[in-house]
Amino acid sequence: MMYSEKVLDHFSNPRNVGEVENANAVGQVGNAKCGDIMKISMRIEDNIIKDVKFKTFGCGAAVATSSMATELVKGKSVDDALKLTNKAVMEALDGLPPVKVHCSVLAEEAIGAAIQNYYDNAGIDKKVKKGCDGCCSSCGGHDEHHHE
Amino acid sequence: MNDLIYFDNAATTPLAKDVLDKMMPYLTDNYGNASSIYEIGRRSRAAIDEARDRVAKCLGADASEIYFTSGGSESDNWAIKGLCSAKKSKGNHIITTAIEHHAILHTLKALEKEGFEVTYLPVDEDGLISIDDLKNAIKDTTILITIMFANNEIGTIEPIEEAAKIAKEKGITFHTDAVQAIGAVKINVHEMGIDMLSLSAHKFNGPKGMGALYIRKGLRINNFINGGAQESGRRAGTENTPGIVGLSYALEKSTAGIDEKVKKLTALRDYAIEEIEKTIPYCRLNGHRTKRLCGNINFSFRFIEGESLLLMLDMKHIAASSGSACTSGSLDPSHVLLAIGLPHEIAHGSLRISLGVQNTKEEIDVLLKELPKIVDRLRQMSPLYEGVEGSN
Amino acid sequence: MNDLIYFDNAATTPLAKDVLDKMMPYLTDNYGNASSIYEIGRRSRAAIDEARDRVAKCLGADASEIYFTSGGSESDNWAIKGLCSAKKSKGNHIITTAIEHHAILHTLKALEKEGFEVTYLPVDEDGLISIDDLKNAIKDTTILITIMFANNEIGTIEPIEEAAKIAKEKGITFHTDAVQAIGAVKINVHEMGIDMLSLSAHKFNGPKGMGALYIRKGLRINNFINGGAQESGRRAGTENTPGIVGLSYALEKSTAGIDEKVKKLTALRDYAIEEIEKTIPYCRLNGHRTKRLCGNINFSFRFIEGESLLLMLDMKHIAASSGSACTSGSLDPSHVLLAIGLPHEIAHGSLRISLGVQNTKEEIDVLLKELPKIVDRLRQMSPLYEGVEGSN
Ligand SMILES: Cc1ncc(COP(=O)(O)O)c(C=O)c1O
Ligand SMILES: Cc1ncc(COP(=O)(O)O)c(C=O)c1O
Ligand code: FES
Ligand code: FES
Repeated sequence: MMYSEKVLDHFSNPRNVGEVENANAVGQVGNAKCGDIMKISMRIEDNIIKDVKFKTFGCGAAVATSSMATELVKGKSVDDALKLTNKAVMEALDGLPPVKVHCSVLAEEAIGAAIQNYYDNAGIDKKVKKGCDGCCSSCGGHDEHHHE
Repeated sequence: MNDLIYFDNAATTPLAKDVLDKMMPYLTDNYGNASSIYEIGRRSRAAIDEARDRVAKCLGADASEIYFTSGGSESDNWAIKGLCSAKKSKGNHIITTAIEHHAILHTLKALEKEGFEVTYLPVDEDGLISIDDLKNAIKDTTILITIMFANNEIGTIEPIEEAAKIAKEKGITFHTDAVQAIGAVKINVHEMGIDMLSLSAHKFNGPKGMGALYIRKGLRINNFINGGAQESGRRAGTENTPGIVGLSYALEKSTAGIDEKVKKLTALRDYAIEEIEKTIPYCRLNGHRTKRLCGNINFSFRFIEGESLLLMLDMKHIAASSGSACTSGSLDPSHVLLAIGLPHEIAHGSLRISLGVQNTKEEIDVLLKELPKIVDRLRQMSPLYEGVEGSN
Repeated sequence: MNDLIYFDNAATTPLAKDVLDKMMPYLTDNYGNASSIYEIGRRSRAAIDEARDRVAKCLGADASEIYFTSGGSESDNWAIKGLCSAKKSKGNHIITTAIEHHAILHTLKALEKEGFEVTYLPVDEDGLISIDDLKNAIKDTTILITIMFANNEIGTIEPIEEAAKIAKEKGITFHTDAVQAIGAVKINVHEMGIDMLSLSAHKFNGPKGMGALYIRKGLRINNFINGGAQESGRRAGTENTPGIVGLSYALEKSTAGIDEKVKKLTALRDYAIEEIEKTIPYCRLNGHRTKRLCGNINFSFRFIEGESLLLMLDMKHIAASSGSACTSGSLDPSHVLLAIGLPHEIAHGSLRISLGVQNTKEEIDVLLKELPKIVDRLRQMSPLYEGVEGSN
């Protein structure tokens, strides 16, 4: 298993670690049983993601995808952020080993979960549809991914 | 490279310089096929004969009981499949432990598909089997008991002599995977009543791709690799003369130096364990505190994940491994850590430091300086750590 | 040593100096376990990935179709046992030839005991199978056809492409033992429609104890050595990184240099054959005269016995081998020579000269000078020679 230089860079110097103060969008996905938990917090103003931070319990790829995903959505509109796919995160990291694909799915899901939380808080009646379609077939699949 | 601190000697060890020197003639001028009749062939034959004597002496066996293989995995596969297919008319039951290496477990899984029945003895929280459990597991149909000498992840040393004795009383063949124990525990196969023993050269500063299987005289097991008449007709394939020579010298060296090594590594190990327990909160030593390989240190650190820990250590030029099976490309936590009762999320956050003869106290001190910082950094990043005492 | 004339390149070859140089870093500093996550582990992983690409390119395969093993014998055992156990619900019939290497024949004998049925195709006096025989041997229950690419004793090259085509038409898996053909015959597994192919590194100036099995993408065979997740989970055991690297460079070298080698060795071979036929009466060239390995010369000399011949050559520092199975510790004459129709007493008196890239015309000339004298000397000692024309 080999990580790209980009993955190692985002792992060793993760961007946006921590928690956004006065967050109005918080999402956590995964569970400790399958080895990954990702928590994303955001401050959304005027439909723009003003700030975003993450906390992750997971492998090198999980940390790197969290870091990259937060970079990619920071300053974007909510709608653009929802268009972020795990593939885009992987590409931005110059790829991931096959068994680590699901870590990028988790990042996509965590963003989605945070935005759902924002909709719910703001009383917006929208459902975010995000997540795994059994894409990587290495992590036990859907059922393991528990959305909060 | 020079400043690398290598703490993964349970995964593999550097080939000893003097062992390589002994191999060099057979990697260059003495390339003859050991089965050939002419001079350079006879020279290889003589080297292999001597190597077999050397290995036998180190294990307390006869030379005719030593068979060279391509490694620990082949030895394990051969011992188990060879015995079971030879004895299947006598019974179909095998006893093993829940914490064996995959070379044993996956081999047994394959046999289960063919109709063999396997009992996996549980272990206690320290990773020890119970002799009573073993006794109770024996049936009329039991043909093989295979118990590892020492565990590769948590270092626990099993009561092999007692287990072998029980097997002998019941007339059941006893095999042990001693891949991790060689050079760390004194082993005499005849005195201990062991029927088959697997070893792998690269675990004791010998060459990769070389192993051996000891098969007690008179024990009939089926061949695994069929073909030419090498290894008394029991293991085919042109002999890897340099590998065989290398294995034999590495084994000689590691058994001759065992007292010194055990003394040195036990001291280093216990120093490291004590310091880690003192400086890092929410940690758990995995494996038995004293019945443990002299070179093995295995900790779980709560709230963090093993792979991240390894990568951060790597950035400090410290090579270690995770207790988890991450290395095998699998996302499941280690079956060994689950077997000693760790919950999944803790099993994910384990670190194995395995010492070798070449390690020093200075290297341990570097680890003791870096590890607490890294664990803390990862905990600060972990959503699981929030709200725990000492967290921000 | 320097004056040794080594003519037994079909038994084994010297490890090429530049191949050993490529292996050295992995025998010294780069000892990391390829499954480990840290730097020296990743370096081994990268070396293995590159080696796999290199091997795949030489064979016309994809990298994902190449699996490293401990040698030709393991590759043969794995291919056959793995395929047969995976397909046994589809049928139990296997087709092979009477002249396969023991790694194939003894493996099939073991399967026969388990209820598989094997057809051994006969060969003609040159050692060639007949494609019609092959067609006629196919049954509804045939699951595997395994035919060696070139014979190790008499050098005959079989019609592999045609045989593979027939197998494909019938939907039967086709395996070839190409241990002797590598570096002497151009092979492209995809173009030739080969499903599995075995090779062994020490036959083409690579390291001993290293082989590979090509398994066509999509072909499912059972694992042979169960355990860790190495080799995409299909062949367990800590990777022999130096061996893998060595195999790959040796293969690259021997396939890149194939035209030159074939040209050179064919000329040497035909020169030697012609001279021997001219100077030694009562001799017979074994194997096909043109469909034969460029490095293979195999003669039977009537009235004499092979081992004596080899010992006398050895005294002249010429290393060669007998066509007979003396090397395997058995006294039976070679099954290959019997299969081409030689009577027992002639089959006993055979000599195999197998040339390698390093051999020269000067060396052949030494042989051509010594051989007639030795043959004559042995004949003068032979009771069978009495009364034969030219005898004293
Ligand atoms: C045709 C053939 N197949 C298989 C083998 C076995 O290869 P190895 O001895 O390297 O296992 C050999 C050589 O011994 C051979 O010549
Ligand atoms: C306990 C144990 N058994 C078997 C093996 C397999 O040995 P190898 O990888 O050399 O085939 C190992 C190491 O990988 C081990 O630690
Ligand atoms: S978080 Fe465990 S594999 Fe990525
Ligand atoms: S993310 Fe892997 S199957 Fe869902």
